[in-house]
Amino acid sequence: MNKDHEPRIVAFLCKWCSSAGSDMAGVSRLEYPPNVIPITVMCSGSVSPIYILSAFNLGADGVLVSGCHPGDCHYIKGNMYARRRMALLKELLPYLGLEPERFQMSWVSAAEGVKFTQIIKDFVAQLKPLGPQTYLRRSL
Amino acid sequence: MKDNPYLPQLARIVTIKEEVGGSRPIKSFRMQLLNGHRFDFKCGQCAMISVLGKGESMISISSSPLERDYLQFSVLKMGRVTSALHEMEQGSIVGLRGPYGNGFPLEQWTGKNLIFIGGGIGLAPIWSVLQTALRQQNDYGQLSLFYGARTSSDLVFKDELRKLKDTLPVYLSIDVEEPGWTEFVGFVPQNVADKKPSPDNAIAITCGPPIMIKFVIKTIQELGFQDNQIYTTVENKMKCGIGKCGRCNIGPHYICKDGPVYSWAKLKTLPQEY
Amino acid sequence: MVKISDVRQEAKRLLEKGKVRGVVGYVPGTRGGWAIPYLIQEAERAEQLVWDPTCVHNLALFVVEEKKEQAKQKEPDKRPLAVMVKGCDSRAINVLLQEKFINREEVVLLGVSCENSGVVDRRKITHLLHGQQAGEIRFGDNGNIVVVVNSERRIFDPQEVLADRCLECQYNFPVVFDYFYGEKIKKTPPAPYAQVEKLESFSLEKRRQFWEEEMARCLRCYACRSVCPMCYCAECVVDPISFAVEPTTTAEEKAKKIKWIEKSPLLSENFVYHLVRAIHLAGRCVDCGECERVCPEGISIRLLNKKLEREALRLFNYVAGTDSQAPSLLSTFQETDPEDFIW
Amino acid sequence: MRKKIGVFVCHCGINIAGTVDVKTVAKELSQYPGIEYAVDYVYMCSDPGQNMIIEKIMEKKLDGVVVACCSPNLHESTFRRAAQSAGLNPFECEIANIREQCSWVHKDKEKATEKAIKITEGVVEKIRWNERLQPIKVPVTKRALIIGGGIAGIQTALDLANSDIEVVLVEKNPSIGGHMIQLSETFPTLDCSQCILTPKMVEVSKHPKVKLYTYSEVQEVSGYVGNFQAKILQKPRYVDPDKCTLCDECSQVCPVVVPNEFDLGLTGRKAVYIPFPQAIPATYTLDIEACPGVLPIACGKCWDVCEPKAINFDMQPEVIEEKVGAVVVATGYDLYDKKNMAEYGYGKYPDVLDGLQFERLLSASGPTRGKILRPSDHMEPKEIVFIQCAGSRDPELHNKYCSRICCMYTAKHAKLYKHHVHDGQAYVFYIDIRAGGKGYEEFVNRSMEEEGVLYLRGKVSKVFEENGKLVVWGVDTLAGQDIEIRADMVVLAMAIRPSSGAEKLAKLLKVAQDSDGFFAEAHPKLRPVESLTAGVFLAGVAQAPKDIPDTVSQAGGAAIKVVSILSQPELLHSPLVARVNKSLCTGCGMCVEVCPFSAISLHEDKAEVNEVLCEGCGTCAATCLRAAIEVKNLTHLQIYDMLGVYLGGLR
Amino acid sequence: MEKILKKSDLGKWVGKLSAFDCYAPTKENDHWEFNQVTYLDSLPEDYTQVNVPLKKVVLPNREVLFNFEDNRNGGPHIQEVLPEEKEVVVFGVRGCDARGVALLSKIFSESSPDIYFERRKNQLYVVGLSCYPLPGDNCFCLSVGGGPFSTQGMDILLSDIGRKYFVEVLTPKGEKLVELGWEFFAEPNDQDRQDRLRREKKAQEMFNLEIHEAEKKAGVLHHLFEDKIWKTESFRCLKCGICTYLCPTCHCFDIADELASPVPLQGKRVRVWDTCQFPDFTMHSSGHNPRPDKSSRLRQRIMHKFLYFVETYGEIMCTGCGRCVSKCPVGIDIVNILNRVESHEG
Repeated sequence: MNKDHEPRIVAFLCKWCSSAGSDMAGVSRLEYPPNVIPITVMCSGSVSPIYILSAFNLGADGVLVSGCHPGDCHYIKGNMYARRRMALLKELLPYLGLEPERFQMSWVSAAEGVKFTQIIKDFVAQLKPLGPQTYLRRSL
Repeated sequence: MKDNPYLPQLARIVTIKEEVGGSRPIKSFRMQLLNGHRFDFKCGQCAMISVLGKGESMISISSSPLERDYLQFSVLKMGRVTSALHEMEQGSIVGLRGPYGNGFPLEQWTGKNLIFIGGGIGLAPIWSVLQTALRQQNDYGQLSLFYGARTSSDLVFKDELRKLKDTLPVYLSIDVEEPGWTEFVGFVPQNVADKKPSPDNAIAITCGPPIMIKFVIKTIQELGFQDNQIYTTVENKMKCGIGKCGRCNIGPHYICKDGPVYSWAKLKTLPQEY
Repeated sequence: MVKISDVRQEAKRLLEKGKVRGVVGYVPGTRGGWAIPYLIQEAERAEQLVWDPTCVHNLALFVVEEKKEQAKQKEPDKRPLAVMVKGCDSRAINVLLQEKFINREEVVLLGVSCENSGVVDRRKITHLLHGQQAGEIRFGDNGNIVVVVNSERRIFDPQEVLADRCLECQYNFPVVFDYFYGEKIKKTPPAPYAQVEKLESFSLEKRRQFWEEEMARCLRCYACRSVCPMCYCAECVVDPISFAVEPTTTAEEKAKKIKWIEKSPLLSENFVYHLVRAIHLAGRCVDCGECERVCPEGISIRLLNKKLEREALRLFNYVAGTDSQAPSLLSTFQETDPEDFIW
Repeated sequence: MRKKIGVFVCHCGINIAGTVDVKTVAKELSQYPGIEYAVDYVYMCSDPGQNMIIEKIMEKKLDGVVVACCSPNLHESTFRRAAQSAGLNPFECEIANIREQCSWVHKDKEKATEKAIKITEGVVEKIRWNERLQPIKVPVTKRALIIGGGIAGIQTALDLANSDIEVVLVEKNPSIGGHMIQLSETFPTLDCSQCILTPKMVEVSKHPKVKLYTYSEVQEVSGYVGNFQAKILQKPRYVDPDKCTLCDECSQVCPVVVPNEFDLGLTGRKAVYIPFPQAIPATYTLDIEACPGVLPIACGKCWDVCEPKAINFDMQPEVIEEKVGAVVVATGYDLYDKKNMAEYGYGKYPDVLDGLQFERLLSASGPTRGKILRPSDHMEPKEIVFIQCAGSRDPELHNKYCSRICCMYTAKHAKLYKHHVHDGQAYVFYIDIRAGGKGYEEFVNRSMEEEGVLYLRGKVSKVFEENGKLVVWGVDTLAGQDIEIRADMVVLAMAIRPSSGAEKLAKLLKVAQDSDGFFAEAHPKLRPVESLTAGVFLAGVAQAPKDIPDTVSQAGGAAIKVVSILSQPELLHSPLVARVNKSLCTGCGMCVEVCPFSAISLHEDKAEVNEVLCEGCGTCAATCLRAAIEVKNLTHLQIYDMLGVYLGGLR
Repeated sequence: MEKILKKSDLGKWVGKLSAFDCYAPTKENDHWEFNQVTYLDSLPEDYTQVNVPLKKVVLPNREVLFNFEDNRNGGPHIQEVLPEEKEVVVFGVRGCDARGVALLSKIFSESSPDIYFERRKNQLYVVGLSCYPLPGDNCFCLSVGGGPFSTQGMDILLSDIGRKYFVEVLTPKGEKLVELGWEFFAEPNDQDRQDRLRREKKAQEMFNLEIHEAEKKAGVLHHLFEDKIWKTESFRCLKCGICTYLCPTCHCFDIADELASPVPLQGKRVRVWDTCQFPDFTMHSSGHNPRPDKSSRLRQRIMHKFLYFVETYGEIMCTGCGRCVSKCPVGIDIVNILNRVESHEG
C-alpha cells in the first residue's frame, strides 16, 4: 500500500458555522495540510448522502461533512436531520467494507478555527495509512 | 479504422448559423472532416454526430451531396447532445460517422415534378433533396415547396427561402396570424389543400412532426396522389446506426439502415411504432 | 387457516358490484405449482384466486403500477383497486400511504395471514427436490409446508424451505386491511438480524471481499428496483431507465440531468447504485425480500436493506411501514439521536 | 451559448500571492474550457481592481465572473455590486475563497497553488449553471409586535412609536415594568429604578401608536418578514379596567392570601390584587388560580363590595389577531431556580435571599419599607455575606456563562447595606470582579474602599444554619485559607436564565436558541440584535445577560432594525430559495416535514415553496428521495460538477 | 470427424491448451456461470445450464469502443480500443447457447460487420456438451430448430456416453483443438455411435415443454399486433431486463460516453447491454415513446424473436434455452403465450 499517498478530501462545510470556522482558521493563520478542498453548502442538512457516495465514486479518499453544533444551526435544525442521515451512512459504509475512517462528520462553529484545523490534521493523518480509496472509485 | 463502424471521424465546425432562437432553438452547423476525406452520402441520409463526453445524436444531413465543401446539419436543441452541440463554437471539433440509412430514390424521380412539403425542423432532410434537384434542375420537372412553422421566427433557412422564391413556387405558412405576415395562415396540410398541387407525374416528399405528416398524407391522397407517389422520413431513437443495437425498429425494419425514407406504400404496411 | 373460498367470494362480490376496478391477487402460474400475480377484472375469474406459500410477490407493487397507469389515462377509472396483502405487502402499503403516494380510499385490502409460516424460497425447494417439479405447495399445520411432488405429499419444516425474509419476519399478518382472512398468530423470529450480525462479525477485509464478489455479479438488469414497491420514482436518481420527460421539458432541463453513475456494470458503479438504493430505502424498506428473490444473480441485496433496517431500529427506534401517520425516518429527528460518531 | 466566464485572481498583497502563485492560477484558468479571460491583480477589491472587472465584463462580453480572493463573507457584495454596475446579474459573480481556505492555512506554495486552482475551477463549474435571479419582493405591514413589557420592550416600543410605527406590545403579567420595576436603585448612579422607569411606562401606555396587551401571551405567529400574523391570547382579568377605581375594597375583603410575586414571596397578596401601586394598566386583577372560583361563584365577596361593578366573573379568554411586519423578542429573564442551589441553603433558610429579594428589601415600596430586616425575625443583620456567581460560570454543575450584572449589583447591594446598617459588616465572595461598564470600576472600588466591604476571592462551599446564624464556609484563595463567617443574612447573586416561556416562544417564532437557552442572534458581532429568522429581532436579556444601559441600547438597536425593514415600501428577499421540479415530485411531503421554516406545502399532490418563507437551507433537497427539490444556484448538478473538478482530473 | 475422449483424459487434453484462455461452468452460490479456469479435470456431473449465456463472451455486458481525450491544446483525440487478442475456449456450452451465438452472427457479421463481435467470435472456440438428461424443466429447444444434441455454432460437441465423451469435431477450429491433444482422442466404434444416438433419441423424448408449430407463429403473430393478450400478459411485467439479459440471442445495447475526468476531458465510449424492456429504451429525447407501455414492449420481445427476425433471416431468434421462462420473477411464459395465440390463426 502506498503510505506516501496524499489523501484527497472533500469537505462539505455549512456556510454559517463550519465554513466560517475554516475562515477563522485562516484568519488565525493556523496551518493544516492542503489535502482538503472545501465545498461550502448552506447547511449540513443539505448534504445528500449521494454527494458523499458520489465523491467516493469520483475518487475522494475521504469525505468530511461539517455543520453547526446542535442548537446552533442557522436554520434551526438542519444539522439534526444531517446527523440522522450521516449516522446511517456512517454505519453502512464500513458494513460494505469501506474503512470507517474515510467518512467523517464534525461540528465546527464559526469560532472554532482551532478545532477545524485539528480535524483536518487528524483526518489526513488517519487517511494516510489507508492509501488510496479504490473501493468505490470509478476506474473505467 | 475504416472497418470499425463505431469509430467517428473528427470534423471541424466551420460555420454556425442561428436559424431559430427562443426556447426551441435551431442552429445550422457546417462541418469538414479533419482528415480531408470525402463523406459520400445520399440525400436523406443521416450521420451520427459525437460530442465527446456527451454522446451521439443521429442528425439528417441537410446539405446536398453535390456540395463538396461542407456537410450541413440543422439541429434542434433537444437533449443532452444537441444542447452540447449548441454550446459549441466555430472551430470546435466533433465526431462524425455515417452516412446511415437508405436515402431518397432520386434516381427514380427523373422527369417528375417534385413537391416538397415540410414543417418545422422537418425541412432539413428534404432540403438536401431540394438543393440537389435545384442543381440538376434539368433532370426534374417542376419543383415546388410547401413549408410552415408555428411562427415566422420558427421557420428555418429564412434567407435561403427568400431567394428560393425567385426560382420556384414557395408556399409558406404559419399556424397563427402575425402582424406583417402576408402569406398563408394555418397548418401546412391546409396550405397544401388550398393550393391543390397536381398529382400528375408528381412525387410528394414530406417531412415534419408526425401529426403533420399524417394530415399531409391524408390531404394529398384526397388530391389524388397514390401511395407510391408519397415519400416521407421517419425518426426513432438510434444508437448504433447500423441495425444492431435493436432500438429503432418498426417491425422488421431498422430505420437506421432500412429507413429513414419510406414511400407511403411501404410505410403503411409497417407497425406504427414511431 | 385462510379459506380461499372466502377471499374469492369477496373478490367476486366487489367485482360484481363494481366497487373496485379490479382485484390484484395470485392465480396459478403456467409452470409447476407456482403462483403469479394477476389483475382480475371479471367477477367469474375470481375463482382462480389462490393463496399458498408460492405467493411470493409483493402485490403492493401493482398498486403503484396501476396508479401510474391510471394517471396516464384520459379518463381514469377512479374506483379503488382491491389487493391481496400479506404482512409485508400491507407494510409496503403503509409506507405508500405514509408517503402519500396513494390514499387509503384507493385500495381495498384483502388481508391474508401467513398462517404462522410464510412463503417459500424457490431455490431452497429446487435444491431439496433435486430438480423435480413441485406440483403443489401449500400451508401445512404448525407452520409446516406441504409439497406435492409427483402426487407424493412431502412435509417440510419451515426452516428448510421458507424464504429467509419470512424466517426473519415478525409481521406475518397484515398491519392494515379492510378484510382479513385466517388467524392472527403473533410470531417472534428468534434472530431477526442474524445474517446482518454474522456479516458484521467479519473483519473489514472479509466484508469487503464478500461484497465485492456480490457486486461484481450485478448485471444491472434493475430487477431489484423494478420489483420494489418503494422504487416508484418517476425517474431514478442514480440511473434513469425511465426519464421523466414531458412535452414541456426544455433541452436545458434534459441536459442538466445528472449522470451520478455510469450505466456500465463496473464494480464501482454497481456499488454506488446499490448503496444509493439502500440509503433511499432506509426507513422505507419493509423487507419483503423481493429484490433479492428476483435477482438473477442471487446478490444479497436484502443484507444491505436489512442492515439499515436494523440501524433504524437500533439508533432511532424506527420500524418502517407500521404507522402510516408518523413522519418518515429521515424527515424527523430527536434531540437525543446518537452523535458519538461526530467529531 | 455556453457562458463566457472571466476569472480575476487577487494577490491580496502578499496575503494570497505569498503562498499561492497567482500568476499560475490565472494562467491555468485562462486555459480552462469556457474561460474567456483570466487575470491576476494586486488588490481586486481596490477601486482600480473593481474597475478592471467592470471594464473586462463589458469589453469581453462576459456573462460570468469568478473572483478568486478572500472569503465571500467579506467581499462578495463588493464584487457583485461591481458586476452589476457592468450590467451583469449579481448572481453571475461568485467568489472562490483562496485566502482563508487556502493561502492563509498552507505553506507549501506548490500545493497551495494547486489547491487554489481547483477551488477556482470548481467555482467556475458552479457559475456555469448559476441562474440570473432577481430578489423576491414582499409587501410590508408597517406594524411591529413586541413580546415582553420590561424595560427592553418598553424602550423598543417607544423608539418605534416615536418613529411613527404602530406597536403591539404584549406582556404576560398584569402590568408592564418587568424586573426593573422591582429594583431599588440602579448602579452605578444609584438613582431610583421606579423613578426612572415609571415615566416610560406611562408614556408607552398613553402613546397613540402603542397598543398594549397585558396579562396576554403570544400564542401563534405565522407568516414571514413584513407579513406576520400573530394570535394573542388575552387572559381574563375579571376586572373591568375602565370601571375599576383602584379603591382596593375588593382586595380588602378577599379571603385568599398567596405569596406576592412582585416581592418574590417576601409578602403576601390577595387573589384579587394590583401588583404594585404604579401598575399599568392601573387596574386590579383577579388571579383565577388563587380565587376559590368564579364559575360557579364560590365566594364572590369582591363582587359584593365593588361599587363601580368592575368585577365581572363572566370574562372569557380572548384571542386577538394582529398583523405585523416585524417581531421583537424582549422576554427578559428569570432567576436561576432556587432548587439548584441547595448547597447555599437557598429555599431552606429564610435568611438566604436572592438578589431580587434583597432589592425588594432595599426598596422604599418593598415589604420592609426600605429597611434591611431579616425575613425570619425582622432583625437587622449585622453580618451579611454576598455570594457572587451563584449558578454562573460553573459549567459542571450550573450555568457555564457569566450573568454579567451580578458583580455590579452585589457591589451596589453591599454599598446600600452599609448605607442602611452603618455598623454592619458585608462580605462578598467573588471569583473575579467584572466591572466593564462606564463608571463601574469606580463604583466597585468605592464599595471596597469607602464602604469597607470585605471582598473575598473564593468560592463558598456551604451555607448552613447553626444557632440562629448562617454559617458560611468558604475559601479565600488569595490568602489561601479557609474561611468561616457566621452571618445573619446571605444574599446570592443568582444566575439569570432565559425566561420560562422562552423555549416555547422560540419554537413558535421558529428562532434558534443558543445552548444556554437564550435567543440566538444572527451573528455574534455583526448582527447582535437580529435573530436568524428574518423579521424577528432581539432586545434585552432574552438574547444574553446584560444590564440596563445595554438593554436600553439594544432595544434602540432593535427598534432601528425594525424601522429599517418597515420603512421600505417592499422587502427584498434572497432569491436563493428552493424550487420544485414538479415532474419528479411525488408529493410524499417529506420536504414539508423537514422544512425548518414551514415554507413548503403540498398542493395537488406536489410540493410548493413559499419563496418568502424559504431561507434556502436545502434541507429539503437532501431529504427528497427524487431530487425533485433543490435550492437555486446550489443544485445537485452544481455540486456534482464541483466534485468532478475537484476529484476528476489527475493533473 | 468423430472421436472418443475418455473422461479421465479431459484434463490432460485441456492441459495442452495453455495458449488459450479456458472457460468452463463453475458454480457460484446455487447457479452456474462460465468462468475462466486454469485447469479442468472434468465437466461437473451436476452441471445444468449457466445463468448468463455464452453471448457474454462475444458480446460482453460492457465493451470499450474507444478512448477519447481533449487536452487543452492538442484538441480532441480518439484512440480505438479493440478486444484483446486472446483465443478463448469455452467448455460445456449447451446447444441453445451455441446456437445463440450463431444467430447473433447473422446480425453482427452481416452488413456493416461489428468488428468487436467479429473479433471475439473469431477468437472463440466452442466446445459443446450435449444435453442428456435435459438441463432444465423449461427447455424447449426442440421446438425452435435446435435440439439437445444440436451442433450449430459449436466447434466440437462432446456427448457423455458413460465413461467417455463421444466427440464430434465440427470445424477446422475444432480440429485445431483436437490436434493439440491428439494423443488423447481415439476413434469411436459402432457401440459408441449407438450409445450417442440412443441418448439423443431419449433426450428428445424428455421435453415437457414445447411451442406448437413454432415455425408457423410468424404467420399468426402478424395479425396480432393489436391483440389484448399483450396487455393481460404484461400486467405483471416488472420492466426489468432479466428475460433479455439472460437470453442467448437478445443483443440490444446502448452506447454511452463515460468520463474519467471532465477537465481535461478524458473518457471512454462504451457499449453496454440494454433491453427493449426498459421504458426509456425507445424514448425519443422529446419524450415521445413509440413503445410507451409494458404491453408494447412484451409484444416487441416476442414479435422480434418469432416474427421480425423470421421475416429478415428466415429463422426464429429463440434457441429454447428456457431462461426467460425460468427466471422471470413474475412467471411471464413466452411458450405459454405463443401456444395460446394459436387460436388466433385465420
